[in-house]
Amino acid sequence: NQSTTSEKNDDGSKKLVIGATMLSMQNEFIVNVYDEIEKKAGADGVDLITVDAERSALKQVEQVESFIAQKVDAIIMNPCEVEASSPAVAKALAANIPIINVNSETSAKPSAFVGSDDVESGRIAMKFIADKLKGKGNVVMIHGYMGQAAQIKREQGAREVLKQYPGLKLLAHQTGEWDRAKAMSLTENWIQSYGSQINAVFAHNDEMGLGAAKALLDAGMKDKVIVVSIDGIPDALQGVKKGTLDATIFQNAEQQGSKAIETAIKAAKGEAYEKQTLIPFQLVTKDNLASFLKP
Amino acid sequence: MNTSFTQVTQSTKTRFGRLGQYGLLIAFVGICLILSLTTPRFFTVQNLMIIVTQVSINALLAFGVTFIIITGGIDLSIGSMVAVTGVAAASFAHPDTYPVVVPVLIGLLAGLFFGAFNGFVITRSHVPPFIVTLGTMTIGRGLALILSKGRPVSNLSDSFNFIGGGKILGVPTLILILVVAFIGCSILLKKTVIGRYMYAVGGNEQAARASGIPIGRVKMIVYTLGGLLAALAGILLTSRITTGQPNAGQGFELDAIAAAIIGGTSTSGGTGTMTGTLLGALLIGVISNGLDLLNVTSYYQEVVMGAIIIGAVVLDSMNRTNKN
Amino acid sequence: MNTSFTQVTQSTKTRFGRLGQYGLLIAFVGICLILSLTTPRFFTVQNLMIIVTQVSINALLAFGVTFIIITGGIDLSIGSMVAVTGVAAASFAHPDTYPVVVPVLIGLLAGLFFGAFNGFVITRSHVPPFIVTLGTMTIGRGLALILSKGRPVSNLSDSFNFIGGGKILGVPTLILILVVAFIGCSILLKKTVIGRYMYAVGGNEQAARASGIPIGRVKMIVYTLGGLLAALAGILLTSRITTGQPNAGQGFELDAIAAAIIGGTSTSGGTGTMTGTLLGALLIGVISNGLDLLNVTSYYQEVVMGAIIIGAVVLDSMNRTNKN
Amino acid sequence: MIPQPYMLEVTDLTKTFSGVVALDAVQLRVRPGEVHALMGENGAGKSTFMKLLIGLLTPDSGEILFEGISLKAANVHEVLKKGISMIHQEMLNVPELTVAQNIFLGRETTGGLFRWLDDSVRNKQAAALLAHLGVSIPPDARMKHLSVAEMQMVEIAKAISNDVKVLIMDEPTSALADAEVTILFGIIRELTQKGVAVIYISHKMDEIFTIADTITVLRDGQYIGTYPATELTENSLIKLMVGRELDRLFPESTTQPGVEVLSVQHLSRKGAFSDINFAVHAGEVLGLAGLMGAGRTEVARAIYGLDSIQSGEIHLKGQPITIKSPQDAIRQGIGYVSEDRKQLGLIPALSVKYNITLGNLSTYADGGFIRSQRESTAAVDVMAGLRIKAAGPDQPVVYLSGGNQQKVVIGKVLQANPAVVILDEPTRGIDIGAKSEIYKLIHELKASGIAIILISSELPELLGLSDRIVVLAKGKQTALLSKKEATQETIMRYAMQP
Ligand SMILES: Nc1ncnc2c1ncn2[C@@H]1O[C@H](COP(=O)(O)OP(=O)(O)OP(=O)(O)O)[C@@H](O)[C@H]1O
Ligand SMILES: Nc1ncnc2c1ncn2[C@@H]1O[C@H](COP(=O)(O)OP(=O)(O)OP(=O)(O)O)[C@@H](O)[C@H]1O
Ligand SMILES: [Mg+2]
Ligand SMILES: [Mg+2]
Repeated sequence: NQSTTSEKNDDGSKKLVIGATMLSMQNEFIVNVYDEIEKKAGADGVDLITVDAERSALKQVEQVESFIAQKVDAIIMNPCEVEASSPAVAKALAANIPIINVNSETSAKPSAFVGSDDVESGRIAMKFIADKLKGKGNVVMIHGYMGQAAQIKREQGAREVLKQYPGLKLLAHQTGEWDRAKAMSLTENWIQSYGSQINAVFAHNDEMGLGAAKALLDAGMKDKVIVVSIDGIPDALQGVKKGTLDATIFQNAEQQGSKAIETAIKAAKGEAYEKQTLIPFQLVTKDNLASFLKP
Repeated sequence: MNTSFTQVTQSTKTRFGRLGQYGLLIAFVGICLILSLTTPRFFTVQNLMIIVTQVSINALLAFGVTFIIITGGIDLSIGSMVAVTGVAAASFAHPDTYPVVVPVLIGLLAGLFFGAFNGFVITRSHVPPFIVTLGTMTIGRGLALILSKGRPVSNLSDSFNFIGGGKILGVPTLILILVVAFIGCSILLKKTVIGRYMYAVGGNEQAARASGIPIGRVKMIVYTLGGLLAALAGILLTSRITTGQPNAGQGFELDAIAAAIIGGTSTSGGTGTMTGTLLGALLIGVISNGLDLLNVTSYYQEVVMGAIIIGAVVLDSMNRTNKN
Repeated sequence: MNTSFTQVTQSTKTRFGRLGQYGLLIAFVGICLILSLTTPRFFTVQNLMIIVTQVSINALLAFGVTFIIITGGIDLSIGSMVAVTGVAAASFAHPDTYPVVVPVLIGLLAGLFFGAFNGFVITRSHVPPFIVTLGTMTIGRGLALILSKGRPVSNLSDSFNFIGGGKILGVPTLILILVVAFIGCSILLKKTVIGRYMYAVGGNEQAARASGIPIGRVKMIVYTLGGLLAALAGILLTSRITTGQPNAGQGFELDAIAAAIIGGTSTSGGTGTMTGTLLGALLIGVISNGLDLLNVTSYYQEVVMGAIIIGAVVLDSMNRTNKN
Repeated sequence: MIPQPYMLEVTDLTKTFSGVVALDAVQLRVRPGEVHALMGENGAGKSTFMKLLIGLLTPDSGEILFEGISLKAANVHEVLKKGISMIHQEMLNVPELTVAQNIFLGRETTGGLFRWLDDSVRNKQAAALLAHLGVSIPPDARMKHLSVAEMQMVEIAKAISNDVKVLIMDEPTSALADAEVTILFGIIRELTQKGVAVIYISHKMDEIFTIADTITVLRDGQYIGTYPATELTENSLIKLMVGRELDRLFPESTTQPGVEVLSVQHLSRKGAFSDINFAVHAGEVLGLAGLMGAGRTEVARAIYGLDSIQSGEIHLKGQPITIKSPQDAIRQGIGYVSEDRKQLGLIPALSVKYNITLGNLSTYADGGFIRSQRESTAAVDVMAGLRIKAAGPDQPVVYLSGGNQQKVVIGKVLQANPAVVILDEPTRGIDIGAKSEIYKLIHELKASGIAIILISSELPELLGLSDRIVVLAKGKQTALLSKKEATQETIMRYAMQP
């Protein structure tokens, strides 16, 4: 039963239609954000049309065009790219449809933004490493897919901190393409070439962090090397618990999702809404793990 | 003497042969019909325009790939070429720098060079095109990242952004360019000497050589054409998303090859038409659009998409074998 | 009457044909030598073991693809099969649930079914394998996501994680499995009737049919084998990274096909060896490891990787043509 | 002789291809131990008929009884197992496999504990078989390295290696010279003595009357009749086949050779031929004779630029020329009709029209754009001139019968207006009617002042058409004979010189 804009709610009010385009439904974190959006949408009787941009900005722009053609009441966009997803924002605004960016930004200013600053996550991660190593040591960095917004920003944050600590040396950095197996192989190779010189690993996401940790574990080096990564997916929380990961930077998917849909509904109804909701990243270590682990 | 032993007018045979083409058309029309009935938003001028716009970039790439596959080759590097040429063009498309022809020419030149390089290696060495273009696919991706330092190239001039994002008399430029490219490629393939040579080279390379056809030159031309069309796609994509993305175009090669093969181009070379390829690209586009409109969950979308494509081509080929 | 008119002794010719194989070996040894000289860490037992471990999953997939390409087919769905089978196996591999054979069997069964489905559609319809397996590639990805609800399936038992991550007498299990699979596949291809039929079907399908060879059955077998080997790879990958990832294996198909073709399997069918394929996979692995060891920047890694692969195969084929 | 019961009985077999009737209710009755010739023009439906018998094609209607049991639903595998095997006209082999592997394809031997393939046994058997056929082809050589004639011998070996009851031979000798044909006939007689029935298809009349006991004639897919060979003469048979009387096979030529067009001096190619010298004049037919593998084709390929030469010169109209590719050759006015039309002659998926115009396409184009009207007219003219039987100019050439395919290749070469034409086995697989047409054509070409180099393994043809004959043996030129000197005996003597 496909809804149309003319469908009515039980109470007779017009049923809202909201379109959501997500960066990638193959990414656990994004799926978590989306689940929250869907849950809330269902609860509020909103018709949600969801599409997966599969990490392609072009596809995302096209999807938003399609939303506009379908005359949705509001759009939630989880942008693939800072610049390349911007035309979508411009097009939605030109069609007078409110568009809410969730999780990451575009250079074009949307109606509202809900999310966190990826640069900040890079900073927190590298700061943690710097503190642990007392400002002195060798770090390797595993990038996400090169050229993608999250990779660029997380690297940027990490490098800012590295600059502040001249004692920290970036030994090597390569891409692990967000992939656990690739990061694992990469780390294995690094262990061959740098061995015990490596003091810390910073991975742009948890998947890769866990891959690096596995390689270090297999080489019997885990207790000598610090591994930090970003997202706070359940596996990573378990990793922190077991000590395979030293820290993960928790990004609150639930809050991002629920705030995004709340804002979108308000905007669709023409009510007042927050133009910007920043949900801070949180450092998760063994010490504060308990509050993040779901029962 | 009764020489007309083939009494039954055989022109029916050729007519039937061509009718084979229609199997796909029937599948295509069928899918459109089903979509029109299930969702009122499908059959609107606006949505149909959106579909064609969305299809256009894949179709341009698929045209290039059709030439190449007809000669018995393959090109996996087109996706990377989209990125390289897009980034190259974008670097010269900032506002108040160069007139808009400069980035366009630079993009096209980059594609020309890249395609010619593919052609050169393939004709000079005996390395299969699959490997050569897999290599240049990797090289191209690296070059796009190096050129852009791994960052999107943005802040492009309005006139550049108009090329792939504008409208002329209400019709998106992409559709206009698609139509022109389709006509151009069809004519090249069907009406010119070089087009005929492509079929000959793919149909039987040895015999083509013995018939005095310059095999090497034909191959150079098709790979260069592939590069040029990829560059065109790259420029249009960049203009449409107003950024040169170093990681753009990933997986485009498979979509383009799929469009060509769905459209009846044989992977073993020697057969294929631009109309078929266009139809193949439209089929993929319509299914993808329809699944979005029907709000099929993304995971199930993939399953349905795969199944429909296989189904459509099975239908098409059943049609063909029945007729023969 | 003197009837022995065939004057050229031809056995020398075949001997040269086999010598062609060594071109790739020379390229491979050359690259290893250069790496040994530039980085002392390359030629250590430990590093070589790591290379083989890293190569093993691609090699297993490439073995399957070699069978398929020899019959003149192609399989693009193996990467998706890695994901489906990995997720399926992982779902039954949580600690204290089933004994470790259960997830392994379930994974293999999933691969068997998937591969057989490919084979069935390809033999029953006249649809090119490229399209069929492109379709099942999409379907498979969707299934993996549906099965896992888009999330990695983790928390696997230690015994399951041992399969692809453990060591026996200091040798990683992956290496042992690779060796066994290599021997098995080589024997199947070279020493059995069904292996001979694969060459015949790919070499000239018409002739094979006229010789009474059951073409359909041969194709069913190779695609099923492809599925089984993909399942093995999927299980091993899942076990090595201790999670079933629904997005695992993307692009694996291209790597595997590349290994096979670099190793001398012709895309037009009828030729190829497991040794060549293994060498092809090792070549890719060594380059990738070497570039990491030399700490080449990622962007340049791609360029160098592409260039070396093309270079190695050019060298190989120059060698072959010289010999002929 | 007491008539034995029929081994194979075919009644009212009909086959249509997309509505076109290829075979219309044909009959065939074959007795054990007889050689039953199946005769008909190119495209009469002979190969189609045999493919129906062997199970490669499925009939629309009709009945096939083998030893009283219906074969209608049987597939190739079952038919082969029952003891019917076939030598295919189009030489179906797997190029990458060895000779022995091809011969025993589908019947591999396994041995040892694990029942692994054992090629050594088969290699020995293959060597014995080939020796029996009088050829010394190494059983472990790859099929792709063999010449056409050698491949043909392997096909024969393959067919007789099976324990056969019915052996179908579809133009087994089209690629063979007289010497091998003699051996083949010996083997056929051996087989028939053992009770094997042989269905024999050939366009060589003398062979038919040498070997056949019974003759069945097809015309345009229709069954004409079955006759004991002794009741027919060559002329009456031809009349049954083509439905009319034929003219003289070799018309008298009055054309006098003109100026020298092409000459080669000391032409050599390593491993193929050395020190070849001859000249051919306008309006002259120069024959190239030799045994199989003598290097005639290699000389032709080298002149045409398909192979490179190590030393020697080629002169065209007195001027030295270098030819690096067929493109150069065509530009210089040299045309080549290859003996291997499948590999080098045709683009199977393209239409008759497109194949014909391929070698000279730019003539029908302005600025790169093909003028389809001009092209069609030219193609239709060629088709009419050569009497090419096809559904029309747009029919894919792959569906033409073998003989008509050959005419398409000739048509392609001729419409490029060459000054010299090299015809390599131009009548291979061509029916008697078409053959006489091609001979007529050669005369017409002569008369129009074209120089012709004719390579043929059929000595009567060579003698009947050539003005002079060059004989090659093992890559060396052993004689250049004038028309008066040339007889079968002298040619054979020079051809077998060491
Ligand atoms: N697959 C096919 N599709 C369409 N037409 C076909 C096909 N195969 C054969 N034909 C047609 O059937 C007719 C009979 O062909 P066939 O090959 O049996 O002739 P033939 O008697 O063997 O001739 P030749 O002596 O030249 O070998 C021809 O007109 C041919 O064009
Ligand atoms: N492509 C090839 N590769 C290897 N050997 C070849 C090839 N072609 C021909 N030969 C060999 O070269 C020798 C000369 O063959 P060629 O075809 O020139 O002889 P020919 O005199 O034309 O005889 P015919 O045409 O009757 O076979 C043959 O023994 C053949 O085995
Ligand atoms: Mg025939
Ligand atoms: Mg010859």
